[in-house]
Amino acid sequence: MLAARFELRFSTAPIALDPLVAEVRSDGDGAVLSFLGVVRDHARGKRVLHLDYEAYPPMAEVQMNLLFEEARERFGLERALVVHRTGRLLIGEASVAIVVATPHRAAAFDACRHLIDRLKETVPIWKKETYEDGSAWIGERS
Amino acid sequence: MLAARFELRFSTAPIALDPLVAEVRSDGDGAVLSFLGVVRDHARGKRVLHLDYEAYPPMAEVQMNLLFEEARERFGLERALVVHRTGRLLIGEASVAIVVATPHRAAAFDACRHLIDRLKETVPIWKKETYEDGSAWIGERS
Amino acid sequence: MKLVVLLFAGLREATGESRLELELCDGATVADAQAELLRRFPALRERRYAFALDHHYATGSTAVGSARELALIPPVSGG
Amino acid sequence: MKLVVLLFAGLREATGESRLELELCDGATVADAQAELLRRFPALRERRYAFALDHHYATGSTAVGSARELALIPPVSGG
Repeated sequence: MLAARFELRFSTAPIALDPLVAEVRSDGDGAVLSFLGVVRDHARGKRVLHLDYEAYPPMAEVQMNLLFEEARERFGLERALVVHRTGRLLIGEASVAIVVATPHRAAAFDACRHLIDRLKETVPIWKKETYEDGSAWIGERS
Repeated sequence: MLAARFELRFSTAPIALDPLVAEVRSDGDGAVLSFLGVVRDHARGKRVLHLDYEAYPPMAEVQMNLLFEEARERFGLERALVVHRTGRLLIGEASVAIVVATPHRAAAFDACRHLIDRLKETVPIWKKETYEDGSAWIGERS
Repeated sequence: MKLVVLLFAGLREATGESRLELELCDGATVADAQAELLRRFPALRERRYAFALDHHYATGSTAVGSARELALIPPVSGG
Repeated sequence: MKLVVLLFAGLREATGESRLELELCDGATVADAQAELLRRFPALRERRYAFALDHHYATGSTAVGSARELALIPPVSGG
């Protein structure tokens, strides 16, 4: 029940939070924090029509496990689940969910923020934005 | 769609997050953060059997609106929904959900943390813990 | 003038009352209301609580004025 | 020795390849593999990317050794 539990999962279907919360939480946890990254209707000053996400899953799992380990060392995190979408996403759909459960809330806020910040730096996932007048893989332009 | 939207709601039924996320989010939001306070199986060194929550709803609404206003001024928060349980809760049930939606994630983390920290200081809601050998309203003992 | 008084949580249990009415003189303060409550409920003497007048926190020196509801607010513990 | 090379996102689109194989000499480094890739795909010259050997980030001087998979990792943009 209190066992450490970390997982990264990819999904092509919409993400529902409540089942993830039920998976992550243990009876010793007083706080569950859930971050959703959601597709906005505009980015870089342009209207966004849709996004496409591509991932390198086996490397993503290795890199995410390094981040879980960082969060365990820095914040005592023991339970977290990350679900990332791949394929096409429309406005308002969640591209990523990070659900963390901790005995006290401070660690939940710190760990969740750390995981999303670091995920965006090192986990091999790519986003292509499609606008009315074209599309671009984000981050490619130096 | 992007209109400011703040609400405190009381519920005697279990809290589901996904419908709250759908209520709060607008198409300009890139981040939705959801905090759940959950009943732990132990507190103050004792095993907890259940909790009872009592509220003073009209004052809670006034005080929560002051906190929403603080979060709007400090973090630009525009959309947040708080649901708090009343009555008896068992281990693992969420006592409170705070869902905030913002264009960028930093404000979501800051605002959500501010709301739960301040809620615990000023919003008139009370918790009674029942243990194997008695019960206590929390915070009463000076 | 009439003032509704609300008691919550441990205060409710200690007094056996959740709601009562006080008759106060014009110009009464929250402290005047408190004095009357302490006469009726000695159990309140050893309790810690704040005051709220019509849903806003108040202090002993706050004039009741046209307020209709005084609440004794024990230390909150929501969340 | 054989090394599988994976190309993602904009690199995949620029080269038209998502997966290919290289034949490398014993003792080859990531930079040796890169040189061969640049010969085959001039479009890679103006691209920014990192390297990963068997799912761990690597640099040009990293020895390929017994690794089986080299990935060119364009700037990530997940989340």
